[in-house]
Amino acid sequence: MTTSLTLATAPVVRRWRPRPGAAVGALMLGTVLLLTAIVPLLPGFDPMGQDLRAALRPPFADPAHPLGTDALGRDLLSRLALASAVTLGMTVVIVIMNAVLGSLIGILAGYYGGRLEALITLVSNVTLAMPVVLLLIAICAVLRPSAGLTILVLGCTWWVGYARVTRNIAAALRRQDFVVSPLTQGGDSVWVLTRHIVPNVWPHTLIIAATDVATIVLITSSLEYLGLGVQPPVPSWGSMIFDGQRHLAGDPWLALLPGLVMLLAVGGVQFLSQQFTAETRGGLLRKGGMR
Amino acid sequence: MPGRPSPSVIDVLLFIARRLALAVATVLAVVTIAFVLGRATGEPGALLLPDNATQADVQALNSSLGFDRPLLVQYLDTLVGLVTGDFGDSYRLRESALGLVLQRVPATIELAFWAFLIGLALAVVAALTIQLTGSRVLRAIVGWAGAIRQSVPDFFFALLLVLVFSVLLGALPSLGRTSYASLVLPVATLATGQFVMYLRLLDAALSEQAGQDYVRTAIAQGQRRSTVLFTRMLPNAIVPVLGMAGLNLGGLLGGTVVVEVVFAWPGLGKLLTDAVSQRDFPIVQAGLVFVALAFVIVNTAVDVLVRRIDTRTAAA
Amino acid sequence: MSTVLRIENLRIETDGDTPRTLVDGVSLQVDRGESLGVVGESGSGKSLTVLAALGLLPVGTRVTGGRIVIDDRVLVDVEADVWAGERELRALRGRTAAMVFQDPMSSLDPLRAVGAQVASAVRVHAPRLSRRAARERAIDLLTSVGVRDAAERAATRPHQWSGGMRQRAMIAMAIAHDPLLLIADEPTTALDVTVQAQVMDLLAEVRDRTGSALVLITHDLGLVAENSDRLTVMHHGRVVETGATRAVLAAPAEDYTRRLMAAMPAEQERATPAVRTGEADALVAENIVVDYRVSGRKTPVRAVDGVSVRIAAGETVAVVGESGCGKSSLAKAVLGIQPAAAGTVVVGGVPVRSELAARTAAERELAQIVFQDPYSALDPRLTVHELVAEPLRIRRAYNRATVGTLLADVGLDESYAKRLPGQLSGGQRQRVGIARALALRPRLLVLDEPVSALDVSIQAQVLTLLDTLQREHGLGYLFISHDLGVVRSIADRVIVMQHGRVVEEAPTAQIFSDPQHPFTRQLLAAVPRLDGPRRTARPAAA
Amino acid sequence: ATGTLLLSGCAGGFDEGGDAGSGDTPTRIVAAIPTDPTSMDPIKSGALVVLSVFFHTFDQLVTITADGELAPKLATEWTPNDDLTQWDFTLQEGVTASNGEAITAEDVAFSYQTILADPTGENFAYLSSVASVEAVDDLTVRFILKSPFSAFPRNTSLISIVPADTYQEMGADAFAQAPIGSGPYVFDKIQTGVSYDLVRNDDYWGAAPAIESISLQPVSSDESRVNGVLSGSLDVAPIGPTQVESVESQDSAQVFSALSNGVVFLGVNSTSGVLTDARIREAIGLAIDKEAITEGLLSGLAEPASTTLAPAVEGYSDEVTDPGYDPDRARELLAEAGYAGEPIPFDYATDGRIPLSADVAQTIQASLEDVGFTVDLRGADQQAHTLKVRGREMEGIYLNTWAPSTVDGDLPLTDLYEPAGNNNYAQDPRTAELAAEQRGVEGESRLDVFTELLSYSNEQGYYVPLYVPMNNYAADPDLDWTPRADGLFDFTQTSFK
Ligand SMILES: Nc1ncnc2c1ncn2[C@@H]1O[C@H](COP(=O)(O)OP(=O)(O)OP(=O)(O)O)[C@@H](O)[C@H]1O
Ligand SMILES: Nc1ncnc2c1ncn2[C@@H]1O[C@H](COP(=O)(O)OP(=O)(O)OP(=O)(O)O)[C@@H](O)[C@H]1O
Ligand SMILES: [Mg+2]
Ligand SMILES: [Mg+2]
Repeated sequence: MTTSLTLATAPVVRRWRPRPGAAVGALMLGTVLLLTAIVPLLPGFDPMGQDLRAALRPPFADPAHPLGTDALGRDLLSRLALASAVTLGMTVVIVIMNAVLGSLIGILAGYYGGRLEALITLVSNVTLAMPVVLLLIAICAVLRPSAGLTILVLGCTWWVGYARVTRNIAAALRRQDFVVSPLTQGGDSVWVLTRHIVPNVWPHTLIIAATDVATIVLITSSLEYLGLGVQPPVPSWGSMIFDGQRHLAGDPWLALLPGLVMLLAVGGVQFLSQQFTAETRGGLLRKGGMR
Repeated sequence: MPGRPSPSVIDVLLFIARRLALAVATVLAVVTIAFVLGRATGEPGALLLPDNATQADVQALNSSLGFDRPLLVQYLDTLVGLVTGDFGDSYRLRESALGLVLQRVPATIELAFWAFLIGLALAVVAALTIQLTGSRVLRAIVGWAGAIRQSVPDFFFALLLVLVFSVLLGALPSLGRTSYASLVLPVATLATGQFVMYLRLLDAALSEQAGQDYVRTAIAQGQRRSTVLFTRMLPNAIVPVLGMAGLNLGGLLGGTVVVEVVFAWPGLGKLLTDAVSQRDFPIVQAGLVFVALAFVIVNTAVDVLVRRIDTRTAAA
Repeated sequence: MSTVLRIENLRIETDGDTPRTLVDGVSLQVDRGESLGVVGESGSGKSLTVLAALGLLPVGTRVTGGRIVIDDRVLVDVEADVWAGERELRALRGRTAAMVFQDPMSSLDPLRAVGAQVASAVRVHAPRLSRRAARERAIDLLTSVGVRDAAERAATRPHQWSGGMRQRAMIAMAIAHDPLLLIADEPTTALDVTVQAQVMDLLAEVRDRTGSALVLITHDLGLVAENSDRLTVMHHGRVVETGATRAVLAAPAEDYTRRLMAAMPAEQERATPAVRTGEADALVAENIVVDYRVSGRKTPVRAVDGVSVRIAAGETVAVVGESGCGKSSLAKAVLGIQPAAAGTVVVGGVPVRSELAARTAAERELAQIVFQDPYSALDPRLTVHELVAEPLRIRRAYNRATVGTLLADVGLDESYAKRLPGQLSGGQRQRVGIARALALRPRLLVLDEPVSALDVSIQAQVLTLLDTLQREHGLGYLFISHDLGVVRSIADRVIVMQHGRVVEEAPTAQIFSDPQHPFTRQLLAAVPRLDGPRRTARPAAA
Repeated sequence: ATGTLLLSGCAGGFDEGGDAGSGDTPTRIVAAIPTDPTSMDPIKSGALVVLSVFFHTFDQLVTITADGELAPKLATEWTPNDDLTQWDFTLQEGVTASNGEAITAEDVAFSYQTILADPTGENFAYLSSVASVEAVDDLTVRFILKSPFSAFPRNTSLISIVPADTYQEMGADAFAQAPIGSGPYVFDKIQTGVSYDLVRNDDYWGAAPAIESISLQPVSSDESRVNGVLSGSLDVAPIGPTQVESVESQDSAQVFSALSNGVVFLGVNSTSGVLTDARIREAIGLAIDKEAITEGLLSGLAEPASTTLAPAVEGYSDEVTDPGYDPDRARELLAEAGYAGEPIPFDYATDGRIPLSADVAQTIQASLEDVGFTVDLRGADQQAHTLKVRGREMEGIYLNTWAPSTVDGDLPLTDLYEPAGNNNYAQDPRTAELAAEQRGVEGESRLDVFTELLSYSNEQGYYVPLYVPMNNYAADPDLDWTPRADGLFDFTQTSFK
């Protein structure tokens, strides 16, 4: 992933209609969640235990290590499960932080407008103009790189997309009569914000968040490529792929397995989220025959 | 209802003034953040001297680089440098930092520009084809391919491209910026990512336009669907996409690091990340100012373009 | 005499495994030079029927039965399995049959100059015409539909055009190729009566020139009376009655038609006023000025320019005037939503500040508003119960029973309490809005076009309700409307506004019987009536 | 040069690079270097990677061969006085720089004097022993040292000689853009951070090398270097140990491996916390199975080390031993010392100098925890790690490496055992004394001092030597080349088959 922004225009919340894509998406994501949930309960679960003499076992060769072992002889299945938990956990935290922060900023900017909005525009411009990777490298140079730091930095710098979308919605809502009307009835801004703006904004936030999951997973793994993020010996998808890359020629599964798990999870979330954003395709511009 | 006057000279001047103020504020903020982070990361002397240099040598070097001055003086110095465009010499490379940054700029712009252009162009073609044919199969295929591409990190995707096209087929160079052929793989890595993103945005925007009444009006006049699509819907749909593209291209200019590392592409991203970790502050400052300026300029250009396409926003 | 459009036994269903029938067995016919009016309640299938004729059905619906013939070309014959292709339809659309759609705001491409859009409509069926010639033709067309300075205005974009002007542009496009058939789907609902009259005059004049047939869809019976030769009444996707317009309206044969007619506001003032003397005036607004700051302009736009209004308790004062004359702005100033730049507001005897934010909660409760648009006035996520409860909750006076009573007051029983606004009809939403406004027992109720979105039968229900409530609670009403028939039947006094100023103010009876100001007269003259003058194209039978 | 570069860059222009792919034996070599070189001014620049350029384009007084031996280069012979404080170097006759300027003792003296004049220069530290330099006559240079130093000539192998008049005329900045030296190659084109292109100097005074042109290109990623060689974009590139096997199995490349001049070791801060207890320090050494690391993790591409000097380095002695791997003994020692699980910080650099450093660190962590240590693993990037080491901020143990480019034990020992040494956390006066003593003696007696010092260090557990890594390279299968112990490139003896 590049660190460039992936922003979506405000998607339209649509009624859930089961589509094949949704089923596939749920299946893909479900597989990964199941892996995360079940494997730690299995008897052989040991993501940290090293055995250099049993290093680089291929998958299915050794019943003790169903998916083989890595360069330090650690059980790959266990590590995959732990990595999934770690990465997904981090991602979810980061996404939630950004979604909350971004929506809050966007809502306030959209609702109040004026000076506040100008300030927020400046802050988001600076955030966008300051490459996250650089920021993280600089901060890691001072503090030690850790999952927490990555969460903190990414969690505070990836909100611009949310802010922009929610700002537009909030600005549009502000002019809606149903937002004005509680004011005429004696309610204050807090009332309007909490009862009308936030509840009408958050479904949109949710949809961006769903697409953002993919982006954040990719960014955190890219950061791990640069040595920033979850620290060994705790695995993550990014670091597993990165470590596995070195063995791509001889032991390709080391990179491909975490790659596959990541594909399942990220692709699954994407398919699922597409279900929300899928349009009534074609609209008025459909094939023009009578039939 | 009286027609709104088209933007007056005052409007345009105001717009320019506001933009300039925003640009200056952005650059200033970025430089300040960079300065603070820079001083927090520590003094570079120890990184510049060989292992057997003593602490005294390191101290001497640090003070000759000006680190013994009060922070405020150093900061003001940075600001003066910003105004005069003189960011000083790189500590490591002992050349003008700005010169080094500018040396790398073409490579980065080239990469970002092609990736952006090809990604966007392909997305436009694909989105238009989907709309025109109304083919669900096509949309599904493109959607799946996009989801899969987006599930693979750039560094891994780049590596797979290298393995297939350079190592296996020997068709394309795997690294460096030596010939037009060497552009292909890095651009392909970035452009595919861009493509997926723009396709999503465009497809959503076009689908939304397709539901607009003016489309029905045009069809009811007997216009060809393709005409309606190209001349009516596309300009309408591209406006929001352009806004996103501006943000994105700005980001792309500072953020192609991973690809630059994999392809040993002599771009700004690698120079900057190296400079940050090596505490080569003059390069960091010069580079960040460039990135921030590029971001502001690109986005201003996009805004102007959008205002030209959509005069409704001009008055707002 | 040749038939231009013939629809026989048309059936339209939704796609999908369990198709719903939307239009069933509809037959109608228009001859050359003739004008056919189509009326019926909202959702009865009027639009779908005519859209089907040009192959423009929205996604998710399709023709499943019947025949459509335009100018002797069979476009659809389900039994014979004849389906016109895209190419054939394209040749027909805009040349043989053209449409004017309801909403002139969204029916034009927002990004292209209006002239260019007209020119491209010209060039569709005259590809050999040079661009320049097409442009000139476009300007001619715009001039011919009454756009002044067409050459200059052609270069501007739709947002710089007023609604009436846009509708003219739509008509200019529709008549670019002198079509045999013009279909106008509610061409004037968004326009005020004077503009509506202009548009209808224009359509008549065009038909006079080209001899085309017209299908006019509307819910305004006066409008069809003045503008159609024959009338088709639709109900629940079926045609219930067809015949010569005057004959049908004079002696409706079907029950539904009769009900429609009965719901039309009576052309007389209300019998007994509900004004209560001795109570504080509901509203005393003096010299209200409302300014809007517009970027790029030094001086603000003055929407309301020194208007004074007095409303006694239990009195209804109507504000009428053309679109954009400042009616809503006045209402917002009274409420404080758009603070007045000058002037004083006293509500129920209490002087209040001009900004809403500066008013105390108690002051805010004195005046309530029912918004113009029932669709944006209700939070789509809240149930009816919650919506009505909200003002009470704000005041910490929530009580289940109170909400129930309020709903009952506006004629909504318990079964509606759990519904969301999306599950209500327009009239029901409007009633929820009224219940909300009444919850705080205000002295003044501002009603901004409360019935313009409703069809006549529902409109009648709402008006009756308002009358009842006024008599019970002694409310003062500030009633904004452009429907003079409604105004006549409900208002005690009428204020006529033009360009932000009051041009005439008088008791209702006097306004209607003896209008003083020329503008008032112009307004009154433009109101379509069942017995109004016939606007004919060439006499059809001749 | 910058101006034209920019122009061509903006126009999207490229230089057609690439290998001579025709049937003849190629005479151009493209080599990857792992990091960006610094300035091309040899007076100012002293970072190791730049030496790969300077060895080709400049002359040094002496040179160190691929196997670590001292050999004449610009100097034909050198002699110390009795107490090793004065060294006279005799220069080769008739040497000229590529612009025709004669290289004499004056130029040598100028080069050294310029370096000595700037204590903030990168090269200054290599000459910390020098008091003064002078040209005795045209072909003789005399170095006066501050104290006796037997291995001094090796240090001169790092200092490149510039033509004094040219350097002064051009000024340092301009010289860095278009450097002129007397080496077997001359600069063709410098693109900072992108490529450093050299062509053969046909007027070179010495034996003409076979390779006509050399391009050194920084490529920071391991994978990219391997793929560069496999795909033909590169002719030779350093690679990581895990890649060796897969490259070996390919026809399109060959592997060169050579034991390096460096040792990877654990630094121990013996002055803080539980590590002040020598028993606990000893337990650390006993807990680590070096064999497992070298054979398992590093695929045999390293040798277990028992001292902080690599075998290739002058001063190495196989008499120095370490206690070996004995986890049980380690546990006993911990129990004896009453270690109660106090966490020991363990710092390492996630990238950079030590290949697979993260894996190595994790293995060590596992081994230590296996015997009962509590280890707090802390990664940082190489630069932050270096700053911490040099700032004496390491609190527990840390992973580090020392590879003397002089291939002599003096440099590392100064750093590891003398008071000013960056890695010297113990500040033991005895080690400082011994480290100074070896400078004043030569030959066998010098070796004895080394042995004593290193054995003492092992006993005290100041450092835990881990292993001597190999330098591994992927290369064009036709390349005839010998890798150097110090990991630098020297293609003067190289050719294609
Ligand atoms: N795309 C669609 N899919 C499914 N049902 C539709 C669609 N469009 C319209 N309908 C339904 O078809 C019926 C007829 O709609 P139509 O638009 O013809 O009504 P109408 O008579 O024109 O009403 P109005 O006066 O409100 O415009 C309505 O019940 C409507 O809900
Ligand atoms: N927010 C605003 N900013 C600038 N001008 C405005 C704004 N709102 C209204 N106006 C202008 O003020 C004038 C009066 O508008 P207002 O909405 O009061 O008209 P109205 O009489 O309610 O019209 P309608 O019948 O169309 O609702 C119009 O010219 C309008 O363009
Ligand atoms: Mg309709
Ligand atoms: Mg209004």
